Amino acid sequence: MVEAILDIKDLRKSFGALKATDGVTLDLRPGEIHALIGPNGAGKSTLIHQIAGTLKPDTGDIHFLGERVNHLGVAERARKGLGRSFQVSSLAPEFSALRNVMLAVQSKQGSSFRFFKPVMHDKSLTEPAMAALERVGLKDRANVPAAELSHGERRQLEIAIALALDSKAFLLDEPMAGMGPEGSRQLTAFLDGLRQEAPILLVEHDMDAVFALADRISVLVYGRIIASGSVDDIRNDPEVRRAYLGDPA
Amino acid sequence: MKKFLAASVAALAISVAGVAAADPIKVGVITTLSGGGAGLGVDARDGFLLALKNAGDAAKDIEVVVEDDGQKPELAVQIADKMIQSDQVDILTGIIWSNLAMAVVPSAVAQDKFYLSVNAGPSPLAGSQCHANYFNVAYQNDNFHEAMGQYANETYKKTVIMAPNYPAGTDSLTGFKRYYKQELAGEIYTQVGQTDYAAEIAQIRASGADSLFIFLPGGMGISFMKQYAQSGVEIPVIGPGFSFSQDVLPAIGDAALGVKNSASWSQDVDNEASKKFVETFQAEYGRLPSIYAAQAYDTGSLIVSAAGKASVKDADAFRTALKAAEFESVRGKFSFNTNNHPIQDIYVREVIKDGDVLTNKIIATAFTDHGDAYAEQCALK
Amino acid sequence: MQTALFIEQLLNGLQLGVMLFLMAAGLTLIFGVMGLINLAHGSLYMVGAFACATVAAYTGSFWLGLIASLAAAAAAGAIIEILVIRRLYERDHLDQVLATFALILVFSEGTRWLFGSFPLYLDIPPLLQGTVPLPGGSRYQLYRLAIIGVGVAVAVGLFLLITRTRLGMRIRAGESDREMIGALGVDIRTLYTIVFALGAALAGLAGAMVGALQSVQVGMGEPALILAFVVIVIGGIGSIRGALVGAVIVGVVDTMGRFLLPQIFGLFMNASQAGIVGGALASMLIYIVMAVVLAVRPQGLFPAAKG
Amino acid sequence: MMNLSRENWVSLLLLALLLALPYAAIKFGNPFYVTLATRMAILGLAAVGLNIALGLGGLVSFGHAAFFGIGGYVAGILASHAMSMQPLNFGLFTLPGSNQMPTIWLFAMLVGGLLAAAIGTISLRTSGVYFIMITLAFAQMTFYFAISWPAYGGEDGLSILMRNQFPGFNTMVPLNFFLICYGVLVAALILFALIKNSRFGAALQAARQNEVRVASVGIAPFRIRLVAFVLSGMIVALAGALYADLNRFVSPSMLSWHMSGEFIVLIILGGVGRLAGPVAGAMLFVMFEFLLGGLTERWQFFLGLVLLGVVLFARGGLVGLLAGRQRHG
Repeated sequence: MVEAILDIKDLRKSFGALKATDGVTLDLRPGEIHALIGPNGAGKSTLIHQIAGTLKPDTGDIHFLGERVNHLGVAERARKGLGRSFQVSSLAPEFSALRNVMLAVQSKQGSSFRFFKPVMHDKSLTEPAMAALERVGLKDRANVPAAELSHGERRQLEIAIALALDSKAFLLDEPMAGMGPEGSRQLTAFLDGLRQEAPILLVEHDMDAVFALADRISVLVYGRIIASGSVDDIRNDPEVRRAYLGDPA
Repeated sequence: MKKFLAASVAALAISVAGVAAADPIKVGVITTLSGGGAGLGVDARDGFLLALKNAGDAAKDIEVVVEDDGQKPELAVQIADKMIQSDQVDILTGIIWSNLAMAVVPSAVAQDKFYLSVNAGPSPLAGSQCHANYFNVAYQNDNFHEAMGQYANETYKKTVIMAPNYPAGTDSLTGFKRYYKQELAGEIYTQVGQTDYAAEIAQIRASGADSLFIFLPGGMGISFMKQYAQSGVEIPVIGPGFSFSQDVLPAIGDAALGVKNSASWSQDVDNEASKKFVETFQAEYGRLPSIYAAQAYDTGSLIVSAAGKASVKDADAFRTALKAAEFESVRGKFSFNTNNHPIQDIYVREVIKDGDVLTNKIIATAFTDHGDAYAEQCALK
Repeated sequence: MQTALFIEQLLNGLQLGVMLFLMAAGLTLIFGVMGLINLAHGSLYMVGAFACATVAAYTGSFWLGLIASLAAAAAAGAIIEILVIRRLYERDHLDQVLATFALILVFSEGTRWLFGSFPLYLDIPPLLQGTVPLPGGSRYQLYRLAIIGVGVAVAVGLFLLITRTRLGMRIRAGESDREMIGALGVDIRTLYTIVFALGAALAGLAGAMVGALQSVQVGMGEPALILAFVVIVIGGIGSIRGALVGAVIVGVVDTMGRFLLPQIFGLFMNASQAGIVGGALASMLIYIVMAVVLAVRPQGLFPAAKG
Repeated sequence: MMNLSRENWVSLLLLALLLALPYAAIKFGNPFYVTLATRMAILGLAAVGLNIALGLGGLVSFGHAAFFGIGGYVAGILASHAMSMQPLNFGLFTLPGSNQMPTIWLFAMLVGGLLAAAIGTISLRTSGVYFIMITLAFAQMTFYFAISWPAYGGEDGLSILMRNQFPGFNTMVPLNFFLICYGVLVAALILFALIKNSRFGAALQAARQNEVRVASVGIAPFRIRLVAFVLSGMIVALAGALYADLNRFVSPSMLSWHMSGEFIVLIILGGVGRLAGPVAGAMLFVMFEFLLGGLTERWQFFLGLVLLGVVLFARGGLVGLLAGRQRHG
């Protein structure tokens, strides 16, 4: 059996009486896209927050690259190689696309406590950042402030940032949201190739994309994984159809 | 608390009487005309200008520049620099507060200017840092407290004493204790700028004292007296004259009645100079003068007297003329000690109601020809 | 005697706390509903005191003055809300700080312009003069007890207002979701003006009541403002309950610190030095308490239930 | 050299103006303006320091007077010990006083930096309004401490009888002292410009714009901000030391919250986060204070109105007016 990159065991998190995460166990293996789907309010965001480190689980374990990371903060997990994109895009709005990516390159290289050398003249920052932008097709928009990018471009920029971090795993929270059909198609093709670099935990509502991309799918309902398996398994699972796809069967 | 940045340079250039003939004297008055302490500065300025006005022709060669320090030391320093460098004044005066005086005086006298204090008399300037060009026409800071200590020593057996926790406050209690040899029922330090004294009043009530000495200048004294009067504590209050001066009495109201306080002057001092001062002050400004006005008035008179004897350009002669102190003081007797600080009588006054107006009345003399404790530390002879 | 003194000091602490609560409640309410930090709150406190002193001097009635203080502070609050504050809700905190700092300058200097530099006179109404006996043989000032009473009444009133009335419902809605309340069809601009005026009136009431105990002068609001900040930081910004708890903590700690620290230091140094050292420490004590609270709970004791 | 942007032209122009002012003052026989120019340079320096935290980092500190005052007190205390030849006694070790500016500056920055580290460690756990109020409260704490601690003058403050010395200059000559302050100001501006464009500056500015983003690329915002806060405190402390030497006096009023407010005002008047914003703000403010103060004792009333106008309607400040909107590369 291949060792999982990201391994989550029996994760639990409650807000008062609400069990937002109720014993979730799932893993992410090299080379795969593991899609996490579920209706609104199923607890997907809460789960992502715990994996990324913004929320602390009540109990359970999160292992990343074989190391228990429960106690680590967001920044530390990111440095270990957990690349993330946000449901609502989260960028430094005044910075250009390039500078947004450069920030990730800078973090990857280590210290941010360098006070004198101008970053814009630092090829070790600009070149990798440019390369990442080129991969997501934003090279021409490199000098546009993030605030002025279109919705779709911002999603692409988030992916570029995750790429620049040289991530060992990607945590993508609804990367297709708000994209037009053409953009979705392009991004789908891009993610398809990306899985070879690092596995992707994909939270997505666009079922076409999910069924086209996913190697495995897990279904989250009321904080619990009710089913997990291949695309076909899930498509045909009666419980999933009832609980999630709204099938009256 | 003090206000933001305080007004600077409210240049009220007042040429008292025409253009000078021979050797005019230029006097810079730096005082507090805005902010919480403005009342004192306004009185000092008015008193000073009145002295020059009353002197008539004798003051015609004296030119005055007045500016507002907003009770901020750095602003006072800036104004002093400006007056010395740009206005080229010969004499500086007018500062009310000790901390401002400490900021301005040493460097002003080091630049060969004369400084005449209308109010502040911090101990370093009377002792180790005394200077031939620095004359204090008011008092050394400890004087009024010493007088109250002397009075309490004769009158009471067990006093509780209280002052804000800052240098003037600790000096005050030190000065009091220098002459008070009976039992102390307690020694309370309050916060500077404190507005509520409930905790202290409770302690005073519990202290079993037969008298209470307070030094709480400005708004602190007003707040304390109002709260004290309401607390039902009957222990009599004594203190230096600052908290019961003419400028604050209306705000305290009847709560101040009967308080014994010390001062070197009171409006009922029996001499011609004082009578003329009070009369002309009331006529000119429509209010009773405070002790700050009286001291500033004396300062003005002193300058006029010295100007009649020597040219300010001849520093040695002018210094000698100042030191002689041959002017009609509203305090009656007035002369300078070796350290250029006053030797004078200090009275005990009581707050009374004269018709509808609260004012002070002299009831005793605490000291006759009193100097200060720091003169021997001063190198001047 | 020691016990009696102790009780008296506790009451003093409580009374100071109640005053601070009146200031802090307005500040925290305005922050909770509008997300605005208002440095000029101390100026409204001053407006209340000046209005009370002026009207009391003209009419001879403290009670008319008290009404005037409420009216004047509420009016001043409503006016600056409409002219200035309203433009700041969407701005960042930096702009809010600056603009309300500018308002302090305008209020302070404007008041000095109108009333001069000398402090005004305001006395306790005859009805509330005198003292009442305390258990243990000591006596306590009636007026201060009355202040405690008013503070408790205001706290209860605010609680009822927020939980039981239509206005309160809207305020709560405004706290949890600013957009939603607009969607509910509530006139949000009017609501904000009302909340601001309400906060201002509370500050004005505090100013008027304290004015009878202290000197009514320009700048009197600033120390009260800073203490109120400490209160709401400890209590949790946006929480009325936090403001109440924080105010009582600050009031009692400050009073007890001033009372007890010099005595504690007196155990191992002479009285004069103990007074100075104890006093110095007492003046910093509430800030130390604040630092400790924040080190443990960065959002204060009662973090407002927001996002 | 690279092409100068319009903003850099404005910065150079302002600096040239400030440099020219004292020479013009002496030429036209009004030496007092040298003092005013020195005041502008020092307040400008303090505002440059605050601008690192506030402009780049978005940390609205309402307590920078604490660092300003501490710097002033370091200068005053070292100078008074140098005067009295009594070393400072710290129990474990003693330290001789000093009247040499470089030594004093070093200590002012050291002590200011330590204080900033302590205050920052607690304050930076919070954000937004909490941060504003906590920094204010800590500054009040140092203010009350300075007032009630009797050793160095308390409320009365501490005089520096002779202005401290700088090798090769007679600092009592006002123009010389101005040039020293001006030199420090220029050095600080260069430092600010370097930091702004550095990796550290990138992380700091990004943390202002989007804290979550910075953390999720693996940079902990807390540490970045703490370092910025400390740097900022050190520069402001240095300004405080110079201010003490300008007035030859230091007192708790340097620690008052009005001072903190004034620093923010300087930055806003000049333009937030702009290189020359603090300098423009300081020049404008000192002129305003001097000229309007000459016209009316009520000048603060009008200052308040002007400030309101700037905040509500002219957000870019003076530099924004002259150089147009900020460009981010």
